Amino acid sequence: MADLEELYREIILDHYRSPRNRGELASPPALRAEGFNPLCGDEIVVTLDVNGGIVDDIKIAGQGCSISQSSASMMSAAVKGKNISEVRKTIATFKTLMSVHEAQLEESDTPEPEPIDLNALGELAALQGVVKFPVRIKCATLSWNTLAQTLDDAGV
Amino acid sequence: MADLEELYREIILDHYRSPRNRGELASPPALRAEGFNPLCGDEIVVTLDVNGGIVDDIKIAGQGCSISQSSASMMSAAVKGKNISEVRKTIATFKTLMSVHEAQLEESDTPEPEPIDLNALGELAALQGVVKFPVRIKCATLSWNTLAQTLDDAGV
Amino acid sequence: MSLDVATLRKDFPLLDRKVHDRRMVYLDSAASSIPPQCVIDAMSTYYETTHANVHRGVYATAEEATRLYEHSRKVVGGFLGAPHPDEEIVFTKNTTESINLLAHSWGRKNLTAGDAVVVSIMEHHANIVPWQMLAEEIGIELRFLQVSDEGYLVLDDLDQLLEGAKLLSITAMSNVLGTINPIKELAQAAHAHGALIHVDGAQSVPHLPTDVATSDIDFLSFSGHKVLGPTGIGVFWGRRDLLEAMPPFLGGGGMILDVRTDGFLAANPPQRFEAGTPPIAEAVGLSEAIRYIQGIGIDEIRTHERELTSTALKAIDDQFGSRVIVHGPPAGDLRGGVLSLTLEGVHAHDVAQILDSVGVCVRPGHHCAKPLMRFLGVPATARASFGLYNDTDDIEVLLEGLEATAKLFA
Amino acid sequence: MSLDVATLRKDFPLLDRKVHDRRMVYLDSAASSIPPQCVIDAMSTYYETTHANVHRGVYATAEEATRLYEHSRKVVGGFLGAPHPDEEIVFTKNTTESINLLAHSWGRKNLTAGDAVVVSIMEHHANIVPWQMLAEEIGIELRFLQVSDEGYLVLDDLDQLLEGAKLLSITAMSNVLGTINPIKELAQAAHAHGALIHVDGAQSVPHLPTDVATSDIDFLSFSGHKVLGPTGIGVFWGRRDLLEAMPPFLGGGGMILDVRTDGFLAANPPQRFEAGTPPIAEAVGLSEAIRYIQGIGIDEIRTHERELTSTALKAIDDQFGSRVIVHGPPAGDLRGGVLSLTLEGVHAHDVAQILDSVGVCVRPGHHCAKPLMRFLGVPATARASFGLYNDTDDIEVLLEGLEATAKLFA
Ligand SMILES: Cc1ncc(COP(=O)(O)O)c(C=O)c1O
Ligand SMILES: Cc1ncc(COP(=O)(O)O)c(C=O)c1O
Repeated sequence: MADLEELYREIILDHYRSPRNRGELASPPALRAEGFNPLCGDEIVVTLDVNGGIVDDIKIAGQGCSISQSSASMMSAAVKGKNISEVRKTIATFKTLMSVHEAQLEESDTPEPEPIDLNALGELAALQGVVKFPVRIKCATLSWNTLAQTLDDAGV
Repeated sequence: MADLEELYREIILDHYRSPRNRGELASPPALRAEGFNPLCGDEIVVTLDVNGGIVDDIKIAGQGCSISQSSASMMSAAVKGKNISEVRKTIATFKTLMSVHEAQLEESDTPEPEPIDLNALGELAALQGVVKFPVRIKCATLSWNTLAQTLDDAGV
Repeated sequence: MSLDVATLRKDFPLLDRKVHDRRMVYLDSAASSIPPQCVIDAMSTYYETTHANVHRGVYATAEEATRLYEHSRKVVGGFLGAPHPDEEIVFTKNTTESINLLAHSWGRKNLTAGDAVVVSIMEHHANIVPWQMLAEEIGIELRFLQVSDEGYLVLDDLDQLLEGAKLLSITAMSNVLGTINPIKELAQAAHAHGALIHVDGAQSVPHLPTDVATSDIDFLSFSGHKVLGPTGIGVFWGRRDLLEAMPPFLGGGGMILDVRTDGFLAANPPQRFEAGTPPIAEAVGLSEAIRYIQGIGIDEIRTHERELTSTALKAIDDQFGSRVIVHGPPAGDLRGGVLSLTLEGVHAHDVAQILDSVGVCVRPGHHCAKPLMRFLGVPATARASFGLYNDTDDIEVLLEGLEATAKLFA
Repeated sequence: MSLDVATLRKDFPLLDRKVHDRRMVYLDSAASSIPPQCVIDAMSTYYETTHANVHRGVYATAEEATRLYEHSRKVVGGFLGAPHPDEEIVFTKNTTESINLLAHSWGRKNLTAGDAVVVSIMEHHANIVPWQMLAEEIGIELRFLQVSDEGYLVLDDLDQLLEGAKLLSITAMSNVLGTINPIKELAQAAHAHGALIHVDGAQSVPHLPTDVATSDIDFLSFSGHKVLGPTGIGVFWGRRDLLEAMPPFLGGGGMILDVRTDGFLAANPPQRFEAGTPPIAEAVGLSEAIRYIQGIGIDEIRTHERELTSTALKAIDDQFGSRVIVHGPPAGDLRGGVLSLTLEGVHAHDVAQILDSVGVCVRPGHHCAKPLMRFLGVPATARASFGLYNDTDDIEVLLEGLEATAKLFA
């Protein structure tokens, strides 16, 4: 049960119960992308306003489990007001957090990745319990992949 | 090895080495049918002259293993000169001889078939060793099925 | 309970397993069943004492392997009430391949643009996608029977949908709702409209008596791994005259009479539909599984699972009331042991995760039935499903887990 | 001999078997191999401790089963030298299904009437019939490479046959002649003509080193049951970019991203090609088999079987001279351990029957290669084929049996 408590930390449940930045921005002008987890049917819609290289506003819509929803909510809080390169960096850090353990679980020979600065992740660090539940990693990364997609599509 | 000697009785090898009634009759007028064992590639061609309800002549062509070849040879000897109803009866008796044991081998619940008069089969009785080798039963019956086919096709 | 589950459980080694220091409570038989030791041993013994490729071999083990493999047709055919097992039982790799076989072989031969095939919105993707592929390829029309709010097939427009249809392909039991469909009546209706009927028996064959002859159906498919048997094998049954008229599906060794450089001649059924080395050990395992089920009795299994289902439905309702929705019909004759749950305010994934922490195995998701999920208006459900090895103590742990879930998310 | 066969044999329980009071001498590995105990145990253990349906499950055993299944792709991919195992290794039911997958999916998408596919007359039916079915259906042209009297592919007209061809589909090793074909050169020639190359690896993968990357091929198929693994599983490998461009083959659960009543969206490879519950236990068994082979070393196996083949060819020639014909090339680099025998005046069926009586398992028949049999001018051969567990004592018993056969039919 220890693991389960790590998965469902209070802060995660809080974001699930009271998701931040919920909704959709008018698009256009907002950038928009949809993410989809075919295995469990989770769907996420990320819309964001980028002005002068800064994420002025971001909203999250869609449906999913507590992990995918809270991850999306935390993500929205983490990137709002940041500039694109900071956002990209946060995405990369978060994905490393999730993939480290994926690699370890498979006992693969891939070299140890760079250590992550958990402090830099702030609240997001609460999601590290997810990596003990490999099936749920896709839940946690869905919104992040969708955000990355949005940026890629827009070429920013 | 006892079983093997039952399979390869001297008389069977004799028919294999010196097949009786080998060849093909001109058809028409002769009745003709081809038989085919897809599992081992055996092929048999049966041609026969039927006059006034009597099998006046019969010839066997094709290729196959010792069992299929000797069975065909013995069959030709057994039916030559007989009338159709005797031929039909011999076919039925021979097929019973082969199928009895097929049923027994599968321990099925089918009722015991009529006992066969082995004496009535003459030389053919030598083939009863085949039934201990279920895979070879199809070899032994190939020519008989082909003969039955010929009669059926001709409606005699 | 009508079965002595405590004794039966000793036959299932996997049920001894502990997860997270708890007894494993397996409630996912609708996804795959647990094989009894005798099935596992039958396959091991086969590999240890007999294995050889079937057909064509004359040596002792090849002959034995062939006999075991062919005998499996009789065992399976006997279980289904098939009139001619030797010619009618086709071994495939799973239900999905069986339905694809039907769509490719029978479908391409008998269907042309505009012909209709009727399915229902409660079908598993295995009984939807192959027909959609045919729709794309040759332009058949795919029609859907609807589902009522209680989870029953809506039969009001059955005659209308069957008008001019060539095939009704329908599940005998829903893998999401547990609904048991009236196959005999559906067969009658299909035949009355000159259509054939294929039954997806993936969920019904393991849990309900099947008799293809008295229910007067034309084709049936099911999977070994849901009927206490191994993975890697499925069954396709077809009426002999229909199979005889069907062209081959996959091409290769074993399904031919002759091959020349300019063409081939197909063998008779069932070989015609079994290209390549078949699932031999799996057929041995499957027939052992069926013998095991027959030893207990499919009627007894149905009675047991029916009782369990009633007990579970009542207990969930008593304890959770409107906080838990169980989709599908009420307990009774028309409901199998499949409970798709929605817990208020909690996603199915989270339900399943927390149930796992108390050892309970349920499956969250769309259960390969997305059209039905859209109709139900939920993205996913947490599905608990019973097998003959389940008992009321399993239901208790399920309830404990649901309570813990509700509390965590309160 | 380069392998310590006496020790290795202890790993293969079936080799302990007596038939007709004699030690069983298994010389039919070209039809199916014998699985070592570790493979049998891996599957039993899987069923006893882990079994659950893969994907979608969040509970402990479902997650473990999924991980085992997906990990098998890495093991298989590693063995083949596949650059992207997770995306390129598709599990099928056997080689035959793999080739049918290629014909249906790649074939229907990329071939139209008049397009040519090149095979050879030494192909197994599995690599002929699927193309003949396409020829019937969409009018492709099937061209055949010929075979020389020594059993080699005739390459003189290769360029001519490849002219305008879209695919060369060829066995890496003949299951009748033992001929090892020059895959790398064939791949070069195919690519030079803008054609792709599919390799039937059913006989080569178990006995010769395979490296799809360095031999620069596009597709490869093989079967679990010939590579010390279980029945019920095959492998289809394709280059990632090619797989990504291929439409689905069978439709159903697991191969979709979404299903609506009006259509479906296919998943990415390899899932796109794996409809329905896959052969999970079989994948566990197959990866264990591959690990076992890697433990011994495929190069060592090849060396051992090469030596055995030389020894056998020489011994047969010494003892029987012209009374026995062994079809195919002489011992050496271009010959695998498959000996198709014709004994003067004796049908292959009889040879195999009498060999059985001394415990020797060989296969009589056309070996699913009728076009080749027609070329050889024989209705059937008796085929003895080696595996890593064979040794010179097996050859001695083979010779004893052949002598007995010759005597009986003298
Ligand atoms: C060269 C070759 N290709 C294809 C096959 C077919 O393999 P399977 O029967 O496992 O599909 C075989 C074996 O029978 C073979 O030897
Ligand atoms: C009703 C129904 N049909 C078809 C299938 C597909 O079975 P398989 O995955 O064994 O092909 C399933 C199970 O997943 C099912 O429940």
